[in-house]
Parts: sequence; C-alpha cells; structure tokens
Amino acid sequence: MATRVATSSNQLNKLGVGKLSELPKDGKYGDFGGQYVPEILIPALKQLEAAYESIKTDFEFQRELKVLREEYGGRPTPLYFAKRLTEYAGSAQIYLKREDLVHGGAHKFNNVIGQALLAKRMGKQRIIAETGAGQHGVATAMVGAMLGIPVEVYMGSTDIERQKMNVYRMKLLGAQVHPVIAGSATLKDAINEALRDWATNVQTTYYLIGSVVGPHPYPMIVRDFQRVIGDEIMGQTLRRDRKLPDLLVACVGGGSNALGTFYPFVNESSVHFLGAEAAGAASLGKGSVGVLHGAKTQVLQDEWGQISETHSISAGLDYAAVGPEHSLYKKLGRGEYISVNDEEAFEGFRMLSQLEGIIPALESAHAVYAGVQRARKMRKDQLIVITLSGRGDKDLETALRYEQARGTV
Amino acid sequence: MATRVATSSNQLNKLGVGKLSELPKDGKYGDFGGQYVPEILIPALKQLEAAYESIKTDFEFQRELKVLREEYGGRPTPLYFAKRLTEYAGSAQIYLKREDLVHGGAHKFNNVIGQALLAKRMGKQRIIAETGAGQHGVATAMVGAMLGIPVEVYMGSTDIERQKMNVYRMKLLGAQVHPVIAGSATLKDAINEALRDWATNVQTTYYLIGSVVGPHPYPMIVRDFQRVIGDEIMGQTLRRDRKLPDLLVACVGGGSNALGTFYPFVNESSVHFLGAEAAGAASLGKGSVGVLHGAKTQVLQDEWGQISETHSISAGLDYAAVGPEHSLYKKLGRGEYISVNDEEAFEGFRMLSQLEGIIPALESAHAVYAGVQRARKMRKDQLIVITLSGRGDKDLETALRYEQARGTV
Amino acid sequence: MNRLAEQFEQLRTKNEGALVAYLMAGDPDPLRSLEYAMAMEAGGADVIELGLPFSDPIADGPTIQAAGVRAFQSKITMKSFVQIITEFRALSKTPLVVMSYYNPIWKMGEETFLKQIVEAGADGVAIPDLPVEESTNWLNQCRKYHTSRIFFVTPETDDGRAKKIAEQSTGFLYLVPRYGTTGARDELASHTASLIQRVRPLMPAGLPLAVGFGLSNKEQVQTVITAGADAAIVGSALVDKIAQGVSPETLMLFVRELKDGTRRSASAAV
Amino acid sequence: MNRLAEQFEQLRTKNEGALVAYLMAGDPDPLRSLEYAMAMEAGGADVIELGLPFSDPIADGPTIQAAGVRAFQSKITMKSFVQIITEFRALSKTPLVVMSYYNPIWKMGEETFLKQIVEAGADGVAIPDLPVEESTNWLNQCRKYHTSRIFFVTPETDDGRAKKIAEQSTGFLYLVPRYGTTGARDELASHTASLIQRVRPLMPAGLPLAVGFGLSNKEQVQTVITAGADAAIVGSALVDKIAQGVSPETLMLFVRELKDGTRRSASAAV
Ligand SMILES: Cc1ncc(COP(=O)(O)O)c(C=O)c1O
Ligand SMILES: Cc1ncc(COP(=O)(O)O)c(C=O)c1O
Repeated sequence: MATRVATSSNQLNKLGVGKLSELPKDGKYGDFGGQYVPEILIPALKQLEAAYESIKTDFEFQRELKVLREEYGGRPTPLYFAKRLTEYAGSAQIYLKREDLVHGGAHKFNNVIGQALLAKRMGKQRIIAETGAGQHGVATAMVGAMLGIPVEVYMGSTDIERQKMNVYRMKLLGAQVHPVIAGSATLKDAINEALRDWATNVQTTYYLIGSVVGPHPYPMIVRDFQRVIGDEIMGQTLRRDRKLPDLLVACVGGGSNALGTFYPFVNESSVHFLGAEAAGAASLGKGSVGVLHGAKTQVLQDEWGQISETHSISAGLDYAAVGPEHSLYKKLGRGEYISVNDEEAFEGFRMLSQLEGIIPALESAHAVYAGVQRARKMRKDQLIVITLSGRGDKDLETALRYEQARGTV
Repeated sequence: MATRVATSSNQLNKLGVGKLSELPKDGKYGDFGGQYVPEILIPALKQLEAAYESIKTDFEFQRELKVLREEYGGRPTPLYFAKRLTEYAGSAQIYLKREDLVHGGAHKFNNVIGQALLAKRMGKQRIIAETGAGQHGVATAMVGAMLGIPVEVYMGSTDIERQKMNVYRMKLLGAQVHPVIAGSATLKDAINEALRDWATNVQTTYYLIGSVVGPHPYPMIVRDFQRVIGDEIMGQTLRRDRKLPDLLVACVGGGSNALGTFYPFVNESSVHFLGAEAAGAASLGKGSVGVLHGAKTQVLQDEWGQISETHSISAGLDYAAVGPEHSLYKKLGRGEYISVNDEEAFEGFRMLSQLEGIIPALESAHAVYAGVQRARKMRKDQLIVITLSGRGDKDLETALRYEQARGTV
Repeated sequence: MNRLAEQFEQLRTKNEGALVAYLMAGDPDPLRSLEYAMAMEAGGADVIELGLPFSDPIADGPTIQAAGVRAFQSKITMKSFVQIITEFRALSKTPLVVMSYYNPIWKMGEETFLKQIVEAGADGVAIPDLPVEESTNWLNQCRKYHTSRIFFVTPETDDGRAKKIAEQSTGFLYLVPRYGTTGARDELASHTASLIQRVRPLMPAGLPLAVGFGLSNKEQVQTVITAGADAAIVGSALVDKIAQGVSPETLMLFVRELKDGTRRSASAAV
Repeated sequence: MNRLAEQFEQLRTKNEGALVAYLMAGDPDPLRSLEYAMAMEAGGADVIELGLPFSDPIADGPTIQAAGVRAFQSKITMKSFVQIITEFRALSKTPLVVMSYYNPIWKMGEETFLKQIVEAGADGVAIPDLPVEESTNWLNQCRKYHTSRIFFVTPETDDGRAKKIAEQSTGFLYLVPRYGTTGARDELASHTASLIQRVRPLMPAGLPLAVGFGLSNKEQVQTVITAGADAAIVGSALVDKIAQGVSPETLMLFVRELKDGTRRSASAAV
C-alpha cells in the first residue's frame, strides 16, 4: 500500500505548484478544472470568487457558520469505532465518520449552509440548485427555509418519479421543484437546466452547486466547506489514538464527501486515500478527460465527446463526471479510486446494517464495501476511517425493490 | 403561568415523599405506578430492578454507555435557537432540543442503548420489544445489531401495513418482526403480545420497553436513561443564557421524551412543564385512573374499564395510557398537559419545516404547535425549550396522504 | 364455610381431585355461555371459573383472547355478566369463581364489583394481573364479603414469596406449572410434580392447590391430580370446543371425560 | 482574406447587414439538414451557422435542445457532420461557421477537429462554453488554420473584458444582448442599442459585430441592424420551422423575409 502515494515532488513541480494543498492555482488543479461556461456566467463566477475570498477571513461570517453547523447541523459528528465490522473484516481497525448524523441525513449540509450564508452575504434574493436523488435539493431547501431565502430546485423528471418522497420533502420545506424533461431527465440534465436558469437570472440568483464540480471557484468552495469532515477526523484520531489514520475511504459521486475527507490530509504522505466509485458511473475508473458542466475533468463520454448515460443503484453517485481535484489526485497517484458495483454496494449496505445497526446511504455503502475489502489486506495495528456520507433512510424503497427483484426479502 | 406550578409541599407531604425527584418510592409515584403483572413476571421485575440498581453506580457500565451515546448515538444533541419560529410566534425565545439528530432519528435511542447494555450485563440472550410506528422497534434493532444481541419485535399487523418501511428497516437490521393480529392490531396489542412472550421466556429474554410505561421498574429506568435530554438542556441554557428555561414543552405518548426533558428540572419550581398529547389519545386530558400494561395510571377506557381504541395522525402518540409519573405530575399540577389535534399538529409540522428547515416527527409537531401557541402568551425575555423528539422522515407518507386527502398538495 | 371450601372438603372425602372448568362469559353470547356453564356442571365440573372479558388480556393465549373477542361481539356488559352468575346460581350450587383482569374491577371500584358478584352468587375471584403487593385493599374487601381470593404461584416464584402468596390465598392456590400464557398444550411440563412438592409445604394446612394453564385432556388432568394437586383447571381446551360451536351436550361429555381424570381410585386403574 | 471577411466587406459596400442563419446539423437528418442549409443560402442568408449536436447543451434553450435530440435520433456522427460541410461547400461559396460545445472538440483534439472542418470548408468556429481564458491553444490552432475564432460578449461583460475578447476574435464578435439561453423571443431587449454602442468602441476596427440570441422576425433583425450591428443571427426561429417540418422552400421564403430586415436602405423606408 505504501507505494500508492507515489506523488513525487518532481511531478508536482512539473505542475508548477509546491504543494497539492495550495491548489487551485488560477482556477486549475494541474490540467483540470477551469471555467468552461458561457460568457454570461464568467463575471458571476469572478464575483463569486471575490465574495468567497472576502468571507474566508471574515470573523463574523465564520462564527455564524460555526454556530449554525453546530447548533443547527449537529456538528461535530462522531468518529465511531466499528467494533463488529472490524471483527468481521478481521484486520485493520475500522472507524466510521458519522456524516449520516448531520441534519438532513448527509454531508450535503456542510456545503449548503456555507454557500447559503455566502448567498445571503452577496445579497442574492434567490437560490437555485440541481438535484439527482434529491439529497442536495433537500439540504438546500432546508437551509433556505431556515435563512428565509426562496429556493428553486431543478430535478430530472425521471428522478422526480423515482424519488417522490424527497420531492415532497422539498415542497414541504417551501422550495419549488422544477421538473426537467430534457435528455435523460436525470442529474446531468438538471445541472444543465440550473446553469440555464443561472445564465438568465445571474444578477439576482445564487446557483448553489452540490459537489466539488462545476466551474471554478465551485470545486474549491465546496471542498473548503466540506473539509470540516477531514479536519474533524484529524482531531479525533489524534486525540484518540495519537496518530493519523493509515487509510481514508469515501464514496465518490461528484466527490465532495471524499475530498472533504481527504483534503486536510493531502500533505500527509502516510495517509492513503481510497475513493469508491459506482461501477456504472466510474468517471475516474473508466472515463477520460473531458469538459462537462464547466470543468475539465474525468468524464464518461463516447468517442465523439458525447456524455454517456450512467447507472448506479445509488442516485448520488449516478453522475458522468467527477470533481477536477480528484482527477488530479488520480493522475498523480495521490488518491486511489476503485469501482464498486451495485451488488457489492448492497453487500456493504446489509453488512453495516446488520453488524453495526447503522443503515448507510447506498452511496456510502460503496465506501463501506471498499473499506472492508481493503481492511483485510492491512495490519491489525492500522487504522481506517470510512466516511459515512449519509444515512440510508432515503434508500429503503430502492433497497426493498432491489431485494424483491432478487428474491432475498 | 406562574400559578401552574401549584405543587404545594403539603400535597407532596401527604404522598409521603419529600421531593418529587425522589420518586418512585416502593415502585409508586404517589397513587400511580406499581406492578400489575402476572405473577410469573414479578421475580423478573425484581431481578431487573436489582440489576439496574447495580449498574447505576458501576463506573464501567456508565462509561460504556456514555461512549456509545456520544460516538454511536451522536450525543450531546444541540440546543438550537429557532430564530424564525421565534419571530413568527412573536414573543418568548424558542429553542429546540434536537433529539431529531440522534442516531435512528428519535430520542428512543437514549433509552434503548441503556437497556440493551443492561440486558447484556444481565446475560440475557435475546431482546424483545413492542413497537407502534416502528421507531422503538428500529432503535432496538439497531442497538441489538451493534451489540450482537438477537432482537424480536412485536408489531400490530395494522401498523405493519401502515409502516412498511420501518418493518423493512428492522428486517434489514437483522431483527425478526412478529405480526400481532389480536385486538386492534396496533401498539397496545403488540405490548400485550410482548408481555406474553416475556412470560413464556422470562429466563432468557430481556423485554425492552420503549417508554416510561409498564410495571416498575420500567418507568424509572426509561426516565433515568432519557433524563440526558433534560440534563443537557440544563447545561446548555445555563451556559448560553445564564438562566434556566421558563417553559419546557414536549409531546407525550408514553411520555418518555417529555419526562426525560422535565425530570431534571422537577425541583426547580420556576420551570414550567407543558406536555402535548394527541387529542385522540389524550390519556391525561380525557382519561381516568386505570391499570394497563402493569401500571396504575391515567388510561383511556370506557365505563367498564375496557381500554379504548385511540386515534392520532402520529403513531407514536397513539396509545391509551401514559407513564405513571406524568399522572402524578398532572394530579399535583406540577405539569400541565394539553391536547393537540391532528390538524394543529400538522400545522406545527408545516410551520417548522417552512420556517426552520427542520421536518419534525409528527409526534414532535404536537409539541411545536403547543410551544408556539404558548410562546405568544409569554414575555419576550422568557425562554422556551421545545424538545424535538424525532425527525419527520418516517412520517412523509402519512403527511402526504393527509395533504392529498385535504387537497393541499 | 363457603361453597368452595365445602366442595373441596367433600371431594377430599371422596378421594377425588376437583375439576375446575373455565369459560368466558358471553362466549358466544350471554345466554349460551350460561348453557355451556350448566353443561360443564352437569358433566361433573366441581368448580366453574367464569371469565370476564377484557380488552387487553396479557396473561392469555390466543384461544382465550379469541373467546374475549367473541364475547365483546355479543355485546356483553357488566350487567349481563352479573346476570349470568345470578342465573347460574339459581340453577346450581356448584361453586363459581370469577376470573377477571384488574382494570374492570378497579374501574368499577373493588367493593362495588365484589358486592355485585357475591350477591349474584360468586364464591371467589382470581385476578391474573394483581399480585399480592397491590392487593391490600382488595384483601380487605374479600374478607368483608367472605369471598375467596385466589392468587397465583409459578415456577419463578421463590419459596419465601410462594409462602406469602399462599398465606393471602383462600379458596385455593392457583399453581401455574409452566411459563407463558394460557392455552392448551399437549405435553405437560415435566417438573409439575416437583413444583407441587416444593409448593405444598409452603401452604397453610387445608388450602387446596389447583394446577392450571395448559391442561387439555383427561391424561393431563390425571397426571396433575396424581402428582398431588387438589384440583386441575382446564380452560383453553374447553374454550376451543365452544369456539367450534359444539352443542352443550358434546361439551358435557368432554367435561365428563376430564372429570374422570380427577378420580384418584380411577387413576390408579389406568 | 477568407470567405467570412469577404462577405462582410461586400455587404458593407452594399450598406447591408448580414443575416446569419443557424441550423443544427442532422436535424432532422444529415441529408435534409443540408437541404435546409442550401435553402437558407438561397433565401439570402449571408452566413450559415451549423450546430454540432451535443448531449449537454447548457447554453441552449428548449428549441435547440430539441433539435439536438432529433439530430442524435438521426444517428449523426462526426463523419456525417463533416460531410454536410463538404457537400455544402461543394454547392456554395457562402461562409459557414460551426457552432459546437467544447467537449466534442476537446475529445477529438482541437487540431484534428479544426483541420477536418476547415478542409471540409468551414470558415469559423464559435464555442459557447469556451471563454477566452481557456483558449490559448485553441487560438493558436485557429491562427494556424486561418479560421475565424468567434467569441461572445454579453451585458454582464465589462468593458475591459469585452475589449480583451474582441481582440481575440476574428470573423465577427458575437454579441448576446440578453440574459439566458438561445430561444426565440418576441420582445427585443431594449438595451440592445446601448449595448452595441458600449461595445463597438472596444472592438478592433473592421471586426464585424453580430447580435444573436432571441431574434425571431424581420422587425427584430431590422432593429438590430439599425442599432448598428453588422449582423443579425437568427437561430431558434429557424429551428422552429424545421421542427414543424416545413419544406425547404417555405424555409427559404422565411429567410428571405428575414434578410429583408438587414437592408439599411430598406429599413429607412419602413
Ligand atoms: C449520501 C450521499 N453520499 C454521497 C453522495 C455523492 O456526492 P459527493 O461525491 O459529492 O460526496 C451523495 C449525493 O447525493 C449523497 O447523497
Ligand atoms: C419521535 C417520537 N416522539 C415521541 C414519541 C412518543 O413516545 P414518548 O412519549 O415515550 O416520548 C415517539 C414514539 O414512538 C416517537 O417516535
């Protein structure tokens, strides 16, 4: 495993950066990132970047963020030693970072609360968001309700059909949900539509992106708001075991929970990163470099550059691209990314439910499976932290249908 | 309001107790409580009481409980200042105690983790539980999975039909769910059946009751495990405002989240207690003294002592009796209890969703409604804490059906 | 001396055990439950145990639960319950014991309840969910109305407690030889005999010991009586017949057969 | 001097604005889209803008999105796209500009892509999601292949940036007078004239200014030209007709009408 972190400083120097932690540089993560958007949005992105830079050192903003994260969001989340899962895997010690306990049921909140406060600070009157499974939409609707900012959410009509309860949740929270019938009528198309709305209403509207994707500065902003996961892990493992974890594991859809987990450790070469992608949407594993939704990154596409349709049992991983910073980690070997298929993810889902009494989100179940597999190859004195990005309540119907189809329930 | 806490020491002296906080005495709360169970269970109750007394001062047990509460359960839960709800109510400051953020989504966990550790300590090989909406069953199944103790849950077949997802959750967590077809096939009947199972398997089995009901020592044990809610509130309000709350509000089904909230403040006469019962199951508001499930307490019954069927939109409040300690609080005027009907509860549900981005459990929505109504009659410098016993995800289908029936969605 | 004591006294002289036959008042309706009670008496039951239906019968298995549901469907009231006792008493001198959960008694008032049923002709009351600890007032009422107060002892009850319970009991002591709820079972808990032997010395002299829960046929009745019990209580097996809608005559024949099991001389011949 | 520059030069001498007519390659199939392109040319379009369909057209409204879907249904490939250009060029000297999102270009390789379409006969490329900042290599390639590189300016673009963009542009500068995506609108943003006036001084002398997004009829074309634009781009309004399945002749008549709007002398007469 030690060979995995092969990021030689040579490679980094060639990229013209001293340390990975200092990226992005000029909106780029090495070759990745950038701002591939219609001209109308460029000024808005620059304005966003400036506003974001100003709040980074704004005491009052940071205090408000911290208070809301703690008192509204329930942070810090625990680091839980999964005793029975560890026994089951039979080797390295497995800890779970419990983002499933965050308000709304997933790490999505960490980012949404930060950006929504930023939107308020920027004087925007309206927040738009895209959503696939509905998790980011629900998180945005929650925070919008709490701050009193109207929220409109774009969601593919196929997803609306699949995720009725999340649609109702958003409505209950006072958000408007706009069905998107174009394309495959899923997440990718919802993003397209949100971008169009933003282009139309750029002066009054804040576009709140849900993962470390999209044009610069979004991947940076979302990463920075999600790094609280990794920051907490660092404090928790140090306090508990007086050492850093040997391996961090997280699922990768757009990549925000993974990057939030990994990023604070990026300069710690003893800490290995393992990202678990859905096999049917493995942009890092099976994609190639492309441009989607404003960023150059690994993309699932055909030979002509048309974006592929993806499939995953977990709607949150069902996305054809990935955050540009992951593309760089992968290219440099700083992060390892593996594919977990539906069946394996479901095994992770059941495993955690039955051994630990924690029903993970199907997204997170990918990480659980990958972490347990890897644990077997490690030593007993090694320490794994798996980020449990969300809880599985939202997935029960999907899981039940899956089991019914396989006749296991 | 100040007249509400009319518990004269005379009245208490007549009960032969110095302070309410010292109850139960001989298994009784004044006239209430006791052990009205078949003879076969009496020795088991005594054994349970002895075991419970021994762990109360057992350092190792208490430490394990604390660690699991924090690292597995996500405690302490935040006390959140509900700014927009406060503005909406327009007077007293409203805080929410966020039990909705606890693992599993409700305060039920606080009790289950304590009792399950006790069961383990007692060497029981099997845990049984009853459940109405499924929340207590799910919490028990979770903790059973985590500790590796088999769990079997009794649930009325009507409830199984209404709460399919919770049934699946329990199964996923490895628990067996036994349908109960007797009687109204709901919670009351599930308790009957669990008691029967316990009578049959009393030597090997721990019966894990989900609220402050049942024969002594259950009401005491559950209260003691739930008092962490009130203990935390006390610390949080003191630290934040340097004073105690003026009013505590909680919903009352069996009464465990309410008692957990109230009990630590019982000797503080400036702190008023407001319990919100479901109008269709208001044992305190509309019941009379009776004996059900092992305790003498306020019960909804007909003139011949047959137990009434109850109705509430919130399955967790849909119970014909209430914890005996509440019956005493009510009798002494120490606690005030009001009825909130389905429509009002639904208003609380929408209100909190839209103003604060928090979808409460329908049970908790009763407390929200009651708290907001009461806030209006209080002064701006007064402080209310409403215990949010759980989150509303489990209730979305019910709420959607309710709205569909009323044509509001 | 009341009817119950007299009955046990007579049986003792005949070297017979008592057959206590249970049925649910109002199952399938008040009138027919009276007919069934009379059929039991005619079949040779020495004591009739008449159940008052309760909405939440935690000590009962499915058979008796179902009987309660049927009784409720027949719209039985407290008034008709008392009337059944009155009618029975008008026709028979056989002792009658009421089996009721505590809440209906509490709700009506212990004294009011007791007064009514005693005046109607009941001889004792067994309350499955009222342990001795909760019985202070109840015991006083029973004394006042000269009514037998029947308590339960189980395999879980230790000696000290069994002694205390037995001391509070009159009429007979109800020994439950097995775990769980009422309901007919084919096997009889093997430890019943040793349980009887353990409990007997703890009991006041002259207090009869009745064994119930789970007896379903003549052989089991016989086993229990042979093991030293003074009475065998049969409930669910009889309620099962009633549920099947058998005629009172058929029920009578079944009771007769069960009664055969209580004859010590006869038992030796089997 | 390439075809685009020549065309604008000629129009200037005629005191006419240019009509740039957009259509999606492959809509409804490659052959018919070629027929429509020829009809546009015959109707008087001065520049043909040929869209390459893309799966995720974020800058386009529903009309052009739908055209892309139809094109994919006709199974258009990169090869047939290039072939349309080749065929068009064989039949006509009218300048042709390709409109494509960046990913298909990136995927193929900027140079490979450019080489192919230029050899087929294209005169320029507009890439809605490639701002100047990301265009370093692309600009070099365009220079190498003498192809016009068409960038966009919007009401949000400030002067400094507009200047920079204009300086990188050749062929024409694409001015988007309103917020949002492509799509025919009935009203024309009132500020279009002042926007033209703001941008014009920032542009290198001789670079034509084309206004697009939302023009749907002759009057709007006329307004834009009168306001000082060198060209009016009509897209969705034409795609709408194609979606309705009109004949190439009908389309030709519509283009002819639009073209009327570009004649400055004529406009004065209205
Ligand atoms: C629970 C959960 N985990 C993971 C993801 C994937 O997103 P990301 O890779 O940005 O963390 C999602 C997205 O919806 C999610 O809901
Ligand atoms: C969320 C929630 N709140 C409240 C209750 C009522 O229980 P108690 O009154 O014991 O707190 C329940 C019971 O299921 C519940 O699930």
